[in-house]
Amino acid sequence: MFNNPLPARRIKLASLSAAALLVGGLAAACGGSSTTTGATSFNAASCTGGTLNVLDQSTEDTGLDPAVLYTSGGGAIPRLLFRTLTTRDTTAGAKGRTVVPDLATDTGEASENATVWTYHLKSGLKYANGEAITSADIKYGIERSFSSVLAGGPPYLRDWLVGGSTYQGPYGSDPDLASITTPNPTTIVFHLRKPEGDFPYLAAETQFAPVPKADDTGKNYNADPVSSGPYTIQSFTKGKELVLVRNTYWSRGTDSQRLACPDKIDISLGLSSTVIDQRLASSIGQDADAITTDTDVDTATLAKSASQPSLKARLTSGNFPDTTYLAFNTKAAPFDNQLVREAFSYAVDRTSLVNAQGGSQLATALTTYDPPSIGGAYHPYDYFPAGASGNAAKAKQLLAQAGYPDGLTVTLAYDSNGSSYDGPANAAALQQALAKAGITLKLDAIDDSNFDAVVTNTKTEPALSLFSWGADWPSGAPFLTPIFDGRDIVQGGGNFNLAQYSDPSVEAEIDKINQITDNSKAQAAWGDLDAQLGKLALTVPLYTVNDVVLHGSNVKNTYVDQWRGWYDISSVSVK
Amino acid sequence: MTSTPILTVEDLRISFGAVNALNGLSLELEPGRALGLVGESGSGKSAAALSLLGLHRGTGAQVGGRILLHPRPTGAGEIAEPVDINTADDETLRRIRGRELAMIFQEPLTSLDPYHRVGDQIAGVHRLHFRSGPDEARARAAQALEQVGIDARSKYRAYPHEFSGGMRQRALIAMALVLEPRVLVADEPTTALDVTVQAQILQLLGRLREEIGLSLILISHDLAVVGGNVDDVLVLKSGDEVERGPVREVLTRPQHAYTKDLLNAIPRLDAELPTRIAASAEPLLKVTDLSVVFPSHRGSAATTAVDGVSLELLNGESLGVVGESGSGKSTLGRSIVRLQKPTSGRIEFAGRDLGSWRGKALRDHRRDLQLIFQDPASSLNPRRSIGDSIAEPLIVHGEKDRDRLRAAVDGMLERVGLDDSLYHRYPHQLSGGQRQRAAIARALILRPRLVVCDEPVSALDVTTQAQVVKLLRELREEFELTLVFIAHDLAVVRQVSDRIAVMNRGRIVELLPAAGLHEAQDPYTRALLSAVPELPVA
Amino acid sequence: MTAFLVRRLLAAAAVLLIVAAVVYGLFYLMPGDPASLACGKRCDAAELAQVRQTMGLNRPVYEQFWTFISSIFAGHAYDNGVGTVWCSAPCLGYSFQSDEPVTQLLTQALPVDVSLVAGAAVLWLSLGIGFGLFAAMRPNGLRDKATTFVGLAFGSVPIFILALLLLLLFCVWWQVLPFPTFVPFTQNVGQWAENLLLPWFAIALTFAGNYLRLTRAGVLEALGQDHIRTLRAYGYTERRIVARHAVRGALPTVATIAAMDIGGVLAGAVFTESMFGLPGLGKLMVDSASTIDLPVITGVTLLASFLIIVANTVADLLYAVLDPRVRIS
Amino acid sequence: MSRNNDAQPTLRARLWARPGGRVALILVGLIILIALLAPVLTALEGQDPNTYHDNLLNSATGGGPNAPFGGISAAHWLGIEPTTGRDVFARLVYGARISLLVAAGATLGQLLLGLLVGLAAGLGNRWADTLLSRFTDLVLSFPYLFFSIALLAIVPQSFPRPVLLCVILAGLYWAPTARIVRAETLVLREREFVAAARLYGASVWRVARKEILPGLAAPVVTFTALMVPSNMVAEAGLSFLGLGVQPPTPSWGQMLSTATTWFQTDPEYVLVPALTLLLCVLAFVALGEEIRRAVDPKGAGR
Repeated sequence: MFNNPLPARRIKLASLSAAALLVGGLAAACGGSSTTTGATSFNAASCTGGTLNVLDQSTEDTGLDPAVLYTSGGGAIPRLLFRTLTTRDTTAGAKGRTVVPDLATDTGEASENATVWTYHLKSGLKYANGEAITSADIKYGIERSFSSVLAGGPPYLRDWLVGGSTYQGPYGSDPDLASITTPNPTTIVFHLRKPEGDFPYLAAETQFAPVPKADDTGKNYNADPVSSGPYTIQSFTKGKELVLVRNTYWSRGTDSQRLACPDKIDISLGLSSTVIDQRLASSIGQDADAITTDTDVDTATLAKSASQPSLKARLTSGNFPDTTYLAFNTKAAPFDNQLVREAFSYAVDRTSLVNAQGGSQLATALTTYDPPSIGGAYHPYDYFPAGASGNAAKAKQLLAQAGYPDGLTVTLAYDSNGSSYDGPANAAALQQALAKAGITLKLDAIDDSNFDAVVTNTKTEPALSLFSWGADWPSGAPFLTPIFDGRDIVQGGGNFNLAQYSDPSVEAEIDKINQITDNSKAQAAWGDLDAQLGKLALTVPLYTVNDVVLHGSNVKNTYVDQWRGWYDISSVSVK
Repeated sequence: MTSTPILTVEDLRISFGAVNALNGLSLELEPGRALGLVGESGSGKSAAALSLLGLHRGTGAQVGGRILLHPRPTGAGEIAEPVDINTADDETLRRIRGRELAMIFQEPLTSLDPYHRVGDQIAGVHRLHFRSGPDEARARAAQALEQVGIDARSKYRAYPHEFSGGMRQRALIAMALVLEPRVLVADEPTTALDVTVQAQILQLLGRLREEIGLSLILISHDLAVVGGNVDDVLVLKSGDEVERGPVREVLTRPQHAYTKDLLNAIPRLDAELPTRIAASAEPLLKVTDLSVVFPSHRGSAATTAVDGVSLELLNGESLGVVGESGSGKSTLGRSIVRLQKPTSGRIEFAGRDLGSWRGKALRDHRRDLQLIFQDPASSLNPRRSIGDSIAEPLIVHGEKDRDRLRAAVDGMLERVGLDDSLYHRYPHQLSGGQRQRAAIARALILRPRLVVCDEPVSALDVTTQAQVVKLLRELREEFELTLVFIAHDLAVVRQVSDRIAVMNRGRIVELLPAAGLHEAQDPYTRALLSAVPELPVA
Repeated sequence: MTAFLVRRLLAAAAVLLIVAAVVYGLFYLMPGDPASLACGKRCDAAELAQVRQTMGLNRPVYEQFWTFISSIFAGHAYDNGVGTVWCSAPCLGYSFQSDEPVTQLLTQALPVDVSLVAGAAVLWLSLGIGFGLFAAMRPNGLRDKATTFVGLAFGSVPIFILALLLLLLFCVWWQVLPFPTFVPFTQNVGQWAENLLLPWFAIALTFAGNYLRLTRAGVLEALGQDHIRTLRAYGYTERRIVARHAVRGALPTVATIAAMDIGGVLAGAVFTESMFGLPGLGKLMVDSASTIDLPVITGVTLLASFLIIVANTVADLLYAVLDPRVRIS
Repeated sequence: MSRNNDAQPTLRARLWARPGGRVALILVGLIILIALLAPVLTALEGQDPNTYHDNLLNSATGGGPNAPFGGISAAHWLGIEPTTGRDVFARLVYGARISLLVAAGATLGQLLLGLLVGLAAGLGNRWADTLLSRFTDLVLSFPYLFFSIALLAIVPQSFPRPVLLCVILAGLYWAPTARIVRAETLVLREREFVAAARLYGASVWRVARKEILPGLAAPVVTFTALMVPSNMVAEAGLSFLGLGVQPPTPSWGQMLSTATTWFQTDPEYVLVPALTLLLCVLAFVALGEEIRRAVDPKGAGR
């Protein structure tokens, strides 16, 4: 659903990122050679102890309220504090894209055509304050997320649960959401208004973490939430530092998905990417025990790693399933004409776009809407082969057919904040490429704080915009439904079906797939749907971003989980 | 004349680049004697004074000749051998300065360091030369202050800006005294001061000479000032010596034509008055109970500059206004031409209330009332040519024709005695006298009926002064002007006025006919009269 | 003196009120909507309205403004969902973004700028005045021209370029200093200074040129004045004249400008902070502007304006203290 | 300060007579010429500022130039931009246009506003003076950056950015000029030639125009000359923060902000715009300094 694995961190001014990048650029030089570790291999049984340092750009200045957090698969740090009904499989490789039970005993029993989902809690679950976790706490946690004082989380619950669209949360006059029932302290039942085979994925989000009603402090809960995970907050200064220590009531016995090796985790917040890069690359002192959950290495370190094997050995690449694409508003001329859309598809130069991201290690050209990293829902196709750098002749020909023999002039809306969608660089590259096909691209930079509001409002949506989309979980559903389901065209804001495309047969197909509870079958069906929609040229997929990350030399069992494309810090060890 | 001289100057020459300021001056100063150096601006007198302390060093001026300073006969002091100040090393010169030869300057207002207390500055000089401790230096400084008539107890810790001009000059003299020098070089020490204060300072200098046997070199443009205070006088003109001799000799029997000119140009209280022009009986200007109060501003208290002045001026009459600085005479003049808004009172001009005019009407009526300022260097825009400046009033009042403008300006230039070739010159290219003539031309080009002259000659050399006064007298007749002539100098005012108003602290203390000054009753008027330095009668 | 301060205080209050009003005005002209940012992705019109109401953004602008102003003096009660929290005066509201009191954010950021200015001002004053005197000793000589030019050159280097060069030299090529991160003074003085050394120099080098010129000009101007001639006539050495008396003449101007510059840096050194990654007021300002976090924007702007006003007042006071001729009333 | 220099040669002649002034004039002239001739120069080079050269980039190691030294070659005189391959020389000379345009426009705006407010305050009555002086102080105590950010966000993109930058810089930085103009006007209006002009009935407007303005010329020209480089730096700063002209229009500040990433791998790309900006600013500062010395030959004035 959201496009950026960094939780809602918006840096508007290029300067900050530029400065950050600068230090990053300098980092490798400052770093010197990395210290080699004692090379003892990792052993889960004896991995506990020590302090893990996390160096992050994120400021966490919106705090750690499970109702407000918008994570994919529970995120990195939130997952250390919040256990949810289900969670992602903590393992390297493709298996990491699967959903597994966490608080619950299984990933959910679906009934009545996948509209009713029932979960049973494991026994012996406790909060960090020693109290028992009950199903009512989970229900209460979910109910909180409906309150407007705690807005910000993913929208699915409101859409899926019966009565969700009108429910105002537990603080108002009507505190109870009837579609969630808790027949006993260890059972919770969800009643959905339509079949949703992906419900187990959703149950991995932090909204499904238990919140004890007695400890709820509303808006202020984000500073000191009650932990159900292996760690609890020792101290938290938003924007600066978060220190986690062991939750003594947690044990591996009830949690198979978190190793929780370090005794203490010290998270430095709001660092510049430069400083992070430099410290990780140099890996001196405490930084040998450091890792990041949100910062890519930059080009200088990349270039440096080519000649430094010890550095290269600590680099890992991963993918968060996302797609950056050109979005057509098919209700607006000239994009109501499929030939024009196809002409654009032929004209784009994906090489220059990939280069604009920092080259082939950091981005991969994409001709499908679903990126390969989404797993089973990836179905390769290239209906309008543009080659590496565009097929201007074919584009011109199509434009002529569409009635624009002399080319045409259109305006491209993009986010003026370079670090959010890489808008400016991409827009400039697209302008150059499309010019070869006789398309004059005028650029309309929209301020970051306003971009989504303008583009996702059907009243103000531009004819052409540069957009990107990321998966809330590795499935075709959250990737395709909001974008192509005609029933998801929301009037007056929050509309992500930018094509404003509506086809009853496609909608019927979506409903059909949603009823499939066999994941691999469902994903294959999503892939087929993508391939079918691709023919209509409703979007021009451009590229998917790769994350290249680095960790301190003493950190063991590091891998990039395939669900989010970042280090899974619940598994690492510094022992 | 047998005692050893303190100072022997031989063939002193000073030039600033291509300009020669002094062309070979020789003189000798004996202990206890006082020498006057007199000359107009450009005579080289100040350059000579500065050279005596070697103050041209490092400024780029070339100084030639010899300035020999002889040691004290007692053996005390800073030097044992005669020293040529022109060639002495820096350290010797430094020790001589202040200790042997002390100097006081024309501008007492700026000659003291504004950031330090007066007493400390004097003590500092003592410490520097005598390496005295702070207590001793302080005691000596206090003593010196008392010696010049300043109450050390209350004024020691004052800053210079808290002193009046006369007090500052006294403080500077105290600074000189604390070092017990042999010679005091006083460069125009009273020029910036009021006439009564001038008298006090001159008196103080005389007293010090008597009491401690100080030798004095007194530099002045004013023969009258020098006249009563020195033994010998030396007249300079354009860097050349014109005449020298015992002061009485020179002043009563001048040999050189220039000395004679100088003496003649000095306005005298006892000079014959020129013939009077008959004024008509109708009043042109009537001032009733005029007051001007400057409101308090940024900490300073409100001041009453003009305090209930009433006077009447007949058409064609000339009224002199005399007073010292701060007497309110200029404010009165500015109020009459409505440059200054009165706080209360009424000014009638030709039977109409001046205060009733506003905006355009006021601007139109302005042409009847003009003012000639003290300093033509300031009253003429330095960025406009002379002709431009004189033509401007006509342009403002609607004349557009270039030829007529040019003709009018040329005519006026000629009338005030300026060549029309000066039309395109700028003020800084003219002499002081020429500038004031141009300023007069600008004031008169609109043919005003009343002209206020605010110290119109006090910035000029004495010979120029006489010429400009003469010009004003002529113009008054020719243009049938009614004049208000403001000055600090009674003798000058007397030359152009029918009646004289004496002002003190915003009030007119006495109003006398010009011919009847000697009949003055008011003590202030009498004090003013007696403070005017008098020349020995020929 | 007291009257002066009271008058300045009243004037400052008026200025701050206007600044706050202008910020509110500009905020409502800005295209972004903090409610839609808080609401997250895929927030429909009804939800948005709900969030807007919760944030109090649905009320008329003047009402919001009044609440803001009154809570500075009287405090304000905020609804956090389950109850109310009391924000005691001076209350600048709660951040939209982090729900923390704005006053807390400000008190976290200010020490960074205080640290920045403390070291930088010492450096730029000693460099500027020192070299200014050096230049003024022999005006128009070679060393005067050389120092003046170098000062001028440093003064005209954009600070972000200078910062870049310093980082490159000291952290990359010579590797003698760490990449700056802010360590509080109270935590470790040595690390505090070590980390701030580069930012200090970046600021000081760009500012020192101006002080060099001011000092040089002030000293030369003083040297041409009559009272210096008096000192010469009484046998003071040139060195003493320059060091004791001429520099005294330059001091009021230098001190005044220094006070204002210090105020300026305190109010947020945006480029320095962003280049060296320091979390000061400048960064807070930039961040809050990008998240259109109105309470923080207003709080930072007010604090910045306040600091500038205080600096100007101090400048005037300093001038009066250093120049006995000037009277404060 | 000597004000009696009308009959002396013109400012330009006086500048030319000074060796430093001559160097500064030539440098500034050269910079202006380069900006004016940007299309000719790039045509000579055979490049344009917006064409991508992906074939010259090494995509696998981050998108930097394949060739060493930033890809400097006979075809690309100052190399190419990493990740796009656009020609650095072409972007630099076109960037000069923005830099100069904004610096000149902003300075002009500051000058006009400063003169207007300063003269009105200096010549008006006490109320007008107090009001305008307080207003000037108010503007000076506004944190400029927030206002720049806010204004740049408020004004729609369709409004030409360089003009907007001029308006913002002028609108936020006229106050120092106004202060100087006011102070000088207060001095001048006390001069007797101004009183004389009032005496013969000149209107306030005529006094301002004929008597005050010529006297303001020297201090204002001196001050304004130094505003040009500071506006240049301010524009570069705003562009560096991403608030300046929008891509693909080249500007130096923007080049610098992207270049910071490449210090390690492609230092040439940082040094070229940094040194260019530095040189330009220095040239203009030197010119301003020379103007000051030519106007005030004693060199003691500030």
